[in-house]
Amino acid sequence: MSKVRTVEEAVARIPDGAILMIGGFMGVGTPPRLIDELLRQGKRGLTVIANDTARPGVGIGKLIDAKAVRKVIASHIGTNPETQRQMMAGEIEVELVPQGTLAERVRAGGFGLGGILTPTGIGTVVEEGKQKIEVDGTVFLVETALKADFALIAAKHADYLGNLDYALTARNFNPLMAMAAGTVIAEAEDIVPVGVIPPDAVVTPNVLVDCIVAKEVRHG
Amino acid sequence: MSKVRTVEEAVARIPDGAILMIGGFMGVGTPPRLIDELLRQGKRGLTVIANDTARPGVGIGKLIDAKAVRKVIASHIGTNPETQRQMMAGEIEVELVPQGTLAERVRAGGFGLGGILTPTGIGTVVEEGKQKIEVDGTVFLVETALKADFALIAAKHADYLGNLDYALTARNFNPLMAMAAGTVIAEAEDIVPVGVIPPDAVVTPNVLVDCIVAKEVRHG
Amino acid sequence: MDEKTLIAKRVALELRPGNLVNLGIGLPTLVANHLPAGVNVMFQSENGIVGMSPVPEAGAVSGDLSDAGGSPIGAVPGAAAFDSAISFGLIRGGHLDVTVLGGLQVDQDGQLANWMVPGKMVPGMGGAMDLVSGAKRVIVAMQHSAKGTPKIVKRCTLPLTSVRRVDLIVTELAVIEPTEAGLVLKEVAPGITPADVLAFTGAELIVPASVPTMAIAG
Amino acid sequence: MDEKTLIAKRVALELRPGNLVNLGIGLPTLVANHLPAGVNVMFQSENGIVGMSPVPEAGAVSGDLSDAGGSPIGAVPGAAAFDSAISFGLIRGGHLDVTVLGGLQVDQDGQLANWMVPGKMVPGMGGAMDLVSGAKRVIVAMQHSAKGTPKIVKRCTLPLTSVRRVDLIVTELAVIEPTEAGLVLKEVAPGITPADVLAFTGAELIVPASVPTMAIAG
Repeated sequence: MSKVRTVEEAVARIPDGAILMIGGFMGVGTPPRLIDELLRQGKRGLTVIANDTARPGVGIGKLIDAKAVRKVIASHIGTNPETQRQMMAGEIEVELVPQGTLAERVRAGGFGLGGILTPTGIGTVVEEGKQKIEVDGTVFLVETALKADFALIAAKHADYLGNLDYALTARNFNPLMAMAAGTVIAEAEDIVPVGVIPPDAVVTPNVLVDCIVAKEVRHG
Repeated sequence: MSKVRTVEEAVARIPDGAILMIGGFMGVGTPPRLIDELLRQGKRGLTVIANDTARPGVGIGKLIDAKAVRKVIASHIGTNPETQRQMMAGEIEVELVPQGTLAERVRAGGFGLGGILTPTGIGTVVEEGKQKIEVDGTVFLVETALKADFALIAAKHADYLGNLDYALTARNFNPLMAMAAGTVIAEAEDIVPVGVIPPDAVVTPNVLVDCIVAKEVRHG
Repeated sequence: MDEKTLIAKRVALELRPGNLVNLGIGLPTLVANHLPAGVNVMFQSENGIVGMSPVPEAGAVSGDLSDAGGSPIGAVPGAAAFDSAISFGLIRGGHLDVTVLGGLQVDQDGQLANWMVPGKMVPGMGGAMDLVSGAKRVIVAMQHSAKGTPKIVKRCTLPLTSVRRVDLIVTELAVIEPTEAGLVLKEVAPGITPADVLAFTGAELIVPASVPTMAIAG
Repeated sequence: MDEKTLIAKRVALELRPGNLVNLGIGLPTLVANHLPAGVNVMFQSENGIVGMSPVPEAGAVSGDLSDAGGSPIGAVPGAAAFDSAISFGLIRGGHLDVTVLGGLQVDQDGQLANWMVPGKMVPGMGGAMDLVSGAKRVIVAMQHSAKGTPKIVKRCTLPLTSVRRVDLIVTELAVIEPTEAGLVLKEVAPGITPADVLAFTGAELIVPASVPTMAIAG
């Protein structure tokens, strides 16, 4: 059965209050049509796991502007004053995670690991409430896996089976998140026939992708 | 300064007793000229971290045949009766590691992690002597990072900066090992000018590779 | 039909369209030859590919494309290649729908031993521990007994592969489902009675009043 | 020459041919403009590329290629792109030779605080904690004081970025090396005396008998 759905159908699967992983880094590699459709359908109470909240009016920043987000797990919100304002006002919950640790926690969720041992954060506020463990005389922080209900992925190409590739720095968290969510919705710049993406160029294997957003119909 | 060296020069850096990670899976993706040169230079007392020891006369099996190996850390030795014979005779030490755990332990070594938490091996002989840790009610085994003195890598293409790509199932442990060793020696089927491997097709970034084995000179 | 073919054909019926499937070396590999018509599944080879297929024709092989035993394979259109960490990420992360593995012993708790015989055979676990711990569904495909010695036993005497309860056991005599209550006899092979199965089984079996005869693919 | 340029030029002298270097946002970014002739380094942007470069000419940008601030960049021949896990694997795995970061405070133990001011500014640590914990060499490039308040202090009052001792502090007044014995004044800026540096420093400095004047690149 084809995995292609309209953007309306794809986003309609996402209930209010869902936990979303959203790819992108300052908006680069964030799926634009999925973001706009979340807004159009008026989703509320979302938890967003992402590197950052970009800027007002950009990428995940649009969800913040619309107050669609209840909680953010991110490495950085400094570029979005509206996220900071909502956090200070107690309107939104923010969990800050070192960027490398965030990448590994998402990866661990997708790879069936309970977590990873890292020196990052030891001796800082990041270690508060977390287990520590000693290995060969070095103390590491135990950082646990993150999973999500949905991953919203921006790819360069998708084929009709769901194989994905990415372009340059728009790759960022996308392939990690595509492993770590119950349902993976991918928006690609182009959808190509099966076999067009060579096996070695596939970054996200088809079996991980549940839904490919249909291309917009354009005339002229 | 160019990273290209003759196979003799590249292998001459490896002392007897060194800890080597060697790419490959049943010989596919194992660097053939580096293996042969290790034999020709008569290395002894090596520790080899690899998925398997292939078969007698094939890939890492050649090092076993020559009794160049003191210790093997691998997921599988069943296809090589000579490895089993040496193990039973106490001539070689063998540490068996579940294949997924081996991949993650090598990766952890290269990624600066102390280790990872996995359910694989819980309740089996694999857990003997290892720490366990509970996360959200589930008990995980702590599997620690592996590192090596040298990684011997088989690539499809190298460029002259050291960027590498791989072909199909010959990729296997190679990119993981290229992150996890002090010195990385890469043998490629072909060496191409810088810029020929597109940035998105590079699997092992140039900065990881210390030494590229020069192509054989052929005539006719 | 020989016993291995019977087992492979019955296991094939467990696969669903769209499944990602990993077949162990040996008997489980035969399952690929008996897929019911219309059931398209993706086969993974744990050395780094989703979309493995038989070599399409004599001579059409690549030195860079092999199965977990090192033998040449083909690839379907839409295949994807990746490193060993991603390969086991698929297995351990719950993305693998079905693994079919051979067995040395399965016990009353549904726990499998299939990777070593102490003092005799220490091949290493390869990917077996990861597959059993991580796959959504674990099917053990094996002969019911070894030279008359039952392989389905009260408690495994061989080292366990995982403490996870496997989901189904398919032998040339029966289909058995390990459950919380114990091993349930679900089907018997054509011409075999529940009493026959019990005679070759070293563990207690829960035998329903009526046990259907095994369906067989193709 | 303004203070920031002075700092950037001095930091540039720390880079060696073949180094993999990560420059933080703001002042550290300027270092790329002052590489000594013949020193080829690879710049990493932690959002996923090794081999970033300035945009080569007006209009030659791609929506898929940006720096960690989201601004368009270029790529040198031989650049490599990868996901965030690999990017931080390079940083955390000891593969990054040098990171140059801004600072809010550095203390007598060489510990850095540079990611938040409680109650005022909580931007998040981004990659800073990973960079300081993982890079082979950490250089803090910052102005010596903030509106007259010393940024080099006995003990950080702001939340630490890492407990790791940074390797070098470069300001518009001085080059200071944190060591096990304490902060050592290594160089002073042109026209600046050790006494001047001490006047603007909130921590003890070890001042050798002779302190050379800062060298400056290009």
